[in-house]
Amino acid sequence: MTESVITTDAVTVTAVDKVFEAAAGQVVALSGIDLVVEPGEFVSLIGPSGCGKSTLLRLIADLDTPSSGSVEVFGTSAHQARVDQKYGIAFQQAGLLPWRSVAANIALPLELHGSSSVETRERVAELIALVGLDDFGDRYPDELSGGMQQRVAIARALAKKPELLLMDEPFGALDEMTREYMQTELLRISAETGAAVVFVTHSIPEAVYLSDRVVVMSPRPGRIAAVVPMALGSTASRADDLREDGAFFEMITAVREALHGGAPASSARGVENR
Amino acid sequence: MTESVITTDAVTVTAVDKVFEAAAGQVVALSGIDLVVEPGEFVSLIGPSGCGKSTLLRLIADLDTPSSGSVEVFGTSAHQARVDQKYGIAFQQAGLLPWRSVAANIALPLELHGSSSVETRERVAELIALVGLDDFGDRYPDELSGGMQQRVAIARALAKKPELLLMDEPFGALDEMTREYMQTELLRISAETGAAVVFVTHSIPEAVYLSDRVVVMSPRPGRIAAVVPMALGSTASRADDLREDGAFFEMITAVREALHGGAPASSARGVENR
Amino acid sequence: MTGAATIAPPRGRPPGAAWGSGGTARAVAPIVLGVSVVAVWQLIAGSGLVEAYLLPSPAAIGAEIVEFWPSMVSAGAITGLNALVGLVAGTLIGIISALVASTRRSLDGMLAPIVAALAVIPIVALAPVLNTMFGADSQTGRQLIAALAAFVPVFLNTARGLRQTQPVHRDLMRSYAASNAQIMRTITLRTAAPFTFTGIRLASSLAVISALVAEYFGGPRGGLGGLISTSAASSAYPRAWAYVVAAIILGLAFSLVASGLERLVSRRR
Amino acid sequence: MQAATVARAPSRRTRTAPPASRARARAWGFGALGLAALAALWELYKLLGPADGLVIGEVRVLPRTSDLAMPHIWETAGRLFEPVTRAEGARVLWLEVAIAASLTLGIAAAGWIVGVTVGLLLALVMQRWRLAESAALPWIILSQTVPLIAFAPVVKSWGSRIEIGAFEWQDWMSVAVIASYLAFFPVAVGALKGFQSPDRLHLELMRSYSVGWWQTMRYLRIPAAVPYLLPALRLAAANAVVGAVVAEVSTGLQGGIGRLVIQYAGQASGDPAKAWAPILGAIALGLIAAGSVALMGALARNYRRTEDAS
Amino acid sequence: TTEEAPEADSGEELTPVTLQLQWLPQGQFAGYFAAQEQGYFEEAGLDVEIIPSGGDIVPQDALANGDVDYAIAWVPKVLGSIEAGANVTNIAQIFQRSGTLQVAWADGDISSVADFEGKKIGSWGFGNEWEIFAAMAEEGLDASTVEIITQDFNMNAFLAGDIDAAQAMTYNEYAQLLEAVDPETGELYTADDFTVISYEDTVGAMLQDAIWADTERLESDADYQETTVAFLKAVIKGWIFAAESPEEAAQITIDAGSGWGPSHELWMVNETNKLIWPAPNGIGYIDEAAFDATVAAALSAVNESGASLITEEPPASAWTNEYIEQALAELEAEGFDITGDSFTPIEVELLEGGN
Ligand SMILES: Nc1ncnc2c1ncn2[C@@H]1O[C@H](COP(=O)(O)OP(=O)(O)OP(=O)(O)O)[C@@H](O)[C@H]1O
Ligand SMILES: Nc1ncnc2c1ncn2[C@@H]1O[C@H](COP(=O)(O)OP(=O)(O)OP(=O)(O)O)[C@@H](O)[C@H]1O
Ligand SMILES: Cc1ncc(C[n+]2csc(CCO)c2C)c(N)n1
Ligand SMILES: [Mg+2]
Ligand SMILES: [Mg+2]
Repeated sequence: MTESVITTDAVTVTAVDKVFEAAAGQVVALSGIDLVVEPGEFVSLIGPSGCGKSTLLRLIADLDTPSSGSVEVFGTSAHQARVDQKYGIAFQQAGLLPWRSVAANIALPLELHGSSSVETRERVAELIALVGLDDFGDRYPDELSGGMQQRVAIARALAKKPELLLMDEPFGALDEMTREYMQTELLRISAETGAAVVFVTHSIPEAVYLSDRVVVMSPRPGRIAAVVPMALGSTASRADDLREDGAFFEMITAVREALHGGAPASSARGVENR
Repeated sequence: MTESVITTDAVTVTAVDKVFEAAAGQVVALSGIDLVVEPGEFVSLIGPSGCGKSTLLRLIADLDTPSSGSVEVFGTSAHQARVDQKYGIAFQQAGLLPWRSVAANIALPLELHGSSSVETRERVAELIALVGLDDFGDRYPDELSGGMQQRVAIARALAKKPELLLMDEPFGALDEMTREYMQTELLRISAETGAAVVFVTHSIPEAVYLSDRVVVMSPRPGRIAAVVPMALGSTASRADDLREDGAFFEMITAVREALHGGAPASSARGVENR
Repeated sequence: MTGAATIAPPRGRPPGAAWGSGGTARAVAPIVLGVSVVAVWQLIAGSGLVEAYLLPSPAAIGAEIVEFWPSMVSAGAITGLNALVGLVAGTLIGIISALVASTRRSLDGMLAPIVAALAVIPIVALAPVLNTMFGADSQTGRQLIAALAAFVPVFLNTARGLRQTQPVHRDLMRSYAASNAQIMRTITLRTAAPFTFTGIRLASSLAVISALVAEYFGGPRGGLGGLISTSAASSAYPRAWAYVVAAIILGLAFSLVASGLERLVSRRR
Repeated sequence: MQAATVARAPSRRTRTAPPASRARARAWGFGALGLAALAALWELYKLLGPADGLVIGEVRVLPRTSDLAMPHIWETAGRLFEPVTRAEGARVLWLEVAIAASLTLGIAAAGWIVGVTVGLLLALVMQRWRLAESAALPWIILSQTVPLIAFAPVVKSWGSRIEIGAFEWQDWMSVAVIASYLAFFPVAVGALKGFQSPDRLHLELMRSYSVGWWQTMRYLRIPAAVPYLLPALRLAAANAVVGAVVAEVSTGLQGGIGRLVIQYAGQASGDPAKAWAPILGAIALGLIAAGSVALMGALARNYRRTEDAS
Repeated sequence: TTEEAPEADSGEELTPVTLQLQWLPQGQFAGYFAAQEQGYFEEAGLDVEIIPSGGDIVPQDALANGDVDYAIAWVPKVLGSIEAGANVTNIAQIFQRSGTLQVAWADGDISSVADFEGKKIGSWGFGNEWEIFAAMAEEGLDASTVEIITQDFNMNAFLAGDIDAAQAMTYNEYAQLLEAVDPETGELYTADDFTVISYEDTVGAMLQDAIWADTERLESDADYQETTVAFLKAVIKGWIFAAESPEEAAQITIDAGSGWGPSHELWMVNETNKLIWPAPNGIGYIDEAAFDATVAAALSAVNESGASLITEEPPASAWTNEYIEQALAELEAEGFDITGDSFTPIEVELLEGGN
């Protein structure tokens, strides 16, 4: 849909550290992160809880600033990219405004940046169709299922036709079956819009199913442990039956092993308390 | 651990229907359910949201009563089984009492049924060790991670040495990695206690990894669509590396296909809104 | 200080507690209770067990209500107007102060002891002083008392509501590079609104009762409070009770309207 | 890009929390500053404001600045340290107020205890029987729209005819009853809300343990109600003080702060600063009452673990 | 003194009696406190408890309800209560004169009741306003021609100019004015600053502090009758004491809990004495003409909402001189001066703030 000419990387993270000052002392959330995301590429971040996935995403979104190192988005600073609305973002909680209808929620970023109301109305209709909620424009969030809410959040993130989509466990709160369905939908939508996606998840099958590359992170301090390219063909052409494919299971195993530190996973990991 | 002599089935559900009276009319949550769970057997219930998994579990627990049909637990009525504390139960949310320490939470069912305080103390120490929380007895739930909370909930469910454990998506709120870890822990614990388990889940890999049999349910009205026996060896001996085993992936595919109505799953399921 | 003044806005009943066929019984129950209490009261008062002089019967009170209806309406209008002015003023001041307090922790801290003091101050203590400050020939002192009474719950609830903005909404607005004014308008105020309206509901009946009690301590005549006291002072107890009934109706009207507004605002959140 | 390396704290979580003792010291500091600002505002307005106040149309929106209407802060404060009257042996004013306040505090405490007991019982009954809740709750809410000042003489009169054996009704008890009338309400409503607050999950857990109403109450509903109960008890304490003062004024009970309110209000024409003394006393009293309940709440810390820190 | 001593020597056992005042303890009630403090009640075989009242206690209702044995109240207010069903009887008209004033500024334009028209007139309400309406009726003014403002416990509304003329008792609120500082001079106000209209000089005057007793018990209870006479005798002795020793009486009321300063208290006792003494027919004697005048005024006066205080003549039981006559006769026989012919008020200097 948005096929603008892009000459630079979508995201360039260079030597980024992030240290939080907490009551108990300093927390090194990220250390020495280098990452490049190409335009149109689908990259997942995976890793155990607390390894800094959300922190990294928030740095890219300029919701937080790195302690050192730099983050560039489409060749400008993350800050400029935010001001220029170069990205759309979605979180684990859909974060819809409960007092706004579906259409009004999707229209929010447009309204805030002064689109004319005719423009807004047309774009919202387009987006509602894109995420398959045609008859639900006048509904309110509390009348929607979790999956539908997430679709509204995705539509909202796409409202300004961003070339970069940032998603922090957007399907984390959904049940497994709805989740699989939403994954397939997301692949379709990202193919239609051609946007690059940085996608945070806890789920190995999800990361494998969706991504061109899976970035595996390790905690304390958050580092990139491995980057696993997916040998599953173009994301645009993936369909549900891929989930029962041998290659799929192989990729799952590859990511699992990267996650467990190269060695095959075993249950003898000591009494780690989580 | 509890190796009492059992002569009857753990659970016998016979021709059960459950109809709810809702404001909008009647909801048939379950229809014609027949199910037998053997002593020591691990049975998972899987199916799309709203297919009646929780309802069925609640009927077994006598938290609700069937509209018709009968539920027996260890040869007595579900009601009598509840009064006799024949089962332990755990839910998706750990449901710990926030004002009680870990030890006091585990002690609750014992206190309520008038165990002596010495007895209680000993049993609690045993349970804390069983779920691997040795140094955490004096902590409060808000100081624990989600996984640790669920372990407390499991310990609490085991307090009265039940021969039946009912679990409704106990790991549904955990992140994927903790979840896998907890699954392995659960297998160990259920092997140690020898209790039968009825386990509700949304996750196919989870059901496959844990169960002797997977009961696949279909919605509107809730029915048992298929019962898939797992060909993966005894649950007691399963370990984390099973997850990267070919047989494991096969079983996953088998359950997936049962879930999708026998035919291989495809993405062309229409615009179902969830 | 007065935490329960910040009683959370009503939420739905937990599931499983649906209104079934028992709904009618529950709707009728308060009426049945009310009617039976009045009936027993009438029986006791009518039996001669207690002097009518001491305990006027509901029938006698009813007769007074009928006879003095026009006077009740005009007195209710005076007291009601005072309460309304106070409620509106107290609400505005409460919202504005809460907004001010939400900007800086220091301002919040500075307001805290003043609000705490206002929350425990007995109206009777303040009324004579306010009459001197604002003039005994005007309703201002009474309106101010109603405003002070209304201020406290509105302030506390609004301040609480202003702290309820969800982090996810704040992140979202930042991702839109929204201005502070836009954030305030789209998120902060809207999130706080249901809490503010809960405060207004609590404030509504407080405003009425405060405006009424303030009439006991000087000022122009004609309000319900003055009439209750005058009737009681001349031993016209049935009439005093009739005015009390009018006061209850007035308070009820205020709180019903406020509850309605609250429900309207907190329907979606 | 360089600017991006300056650590900013946009999210709530990143705000570093100072240690509790420092935070408390700061809170007191700001509080004192707030009161000082109020005093300064008072004096500044008194200095600059029009003598007859600001009248817009017919309405005086800002008060008069005469000494009669707004005595100087220092006069009010200084008056506290002068004798009540010229009479021989007259106490110093603050002491007189403090003595009266302690009597009122005792009465309010009695009213609070009665109110809390009644409130809890009502909440228990309403929790137990849905129908009782439907029947009683609207009336309980309605009860607070009744101008209780109208009932003070009635309560006193009814009370005075109670005499059971050696027990004889005392006038202060009428005042305590009226105080309890204001105190019971937040407790009844708050406790009911608290009793109804446990999740369905917890209720089903208790059911799975096959325990009855009372044990569910004891192990689940009552502990779960604590976070609702504490603010209710605090509000009840403040209400009890207000109710006690109002009732003292109304029934003319001797010795309490209410009595001083009328008495000194009567002397305000010649001694304007004096009238503020019982007002300050009443405020202090309310703060002490509410504060002591808040202290009690500190003991129940474990029952408030889920309370949000806001 | 209320110990159970059944059938003990009746000369030693005191009869418990309760007396309801109509306000806080103060010089207005000096005679009762003096009778208490000087032991007159005890000598009369009575154990008297004096109960002050506050904002909302209606003394005659406390009496009618049986809460107390005797009550002090103004006649017009009690007439209203009697018509509402209170069964009480005036047994002693302690105040012979009305002590109500209407005070205006000397440099203002009110110099008589006739000037009230169109003005803001202060009153305490609670039944204290009937003298105003009665006096206005005589001038052809009805209540709707003035705006009545309820005064609170002090004179600030008048001093601040909110009302044009304030209601004041000679013994209390008038003194409050003379104890206040004139912000213009920095000195206390003086009598010259005010125009004082005394209702005693108008036809609106109504009888004030009287002692009321329970009518039924008076009719049927011989002990009560006996107690009544004994009570009245002691009260009269108390008032004689107050007339003779105002300073001591003032100190007694202060000790009894009056919160006023000595100068104000002494002023109050002195001014109260002036309302009682001289009493040509003997203190407490009810002058039928004065009572009828009060009834007539109560029947004729109409307030701003069109209501009258009473609509019909009170029953004969509303007053009786039977007991006061008996008390006076006995006291006269004992050599007491019951008319106060020789009464001379003292001069009292008021100090700032009533201190
Ligand atoms: N605002 C903050 N202040 C202090 N520490 C923080 C803050 N935000 C994150 N952290 C810490 O930084 C680390 C990384 O957090 P982050 O939320 O990025 O992890 P995550 O990988 O997203 O975890 P999860 O999978 O649980 O979402 C954690 O140790 C966390 O406690
Ligand atoms: N108390 C109730 N009243 C009315 N309908 C109910 C009630 N409980 C469940 N239902 C309905 O019964 C059906 C089955 O519900 P149930 O909770 O058992 O499904 P589930 O399989 O557990 O779903 P999920 O996976 O979302 O937990 C649903 O349609 C639900 O709406
Ligand atoms: C609120 C209030 N109510 C009544 C009175 C009237 N009153 C009762 S006793 C008495 C004699 C003088 O003090 C007077 C005038 C008042 N002053 N203030
Ligand atoms: Mg995260
Ligand atoms: Mg379920």
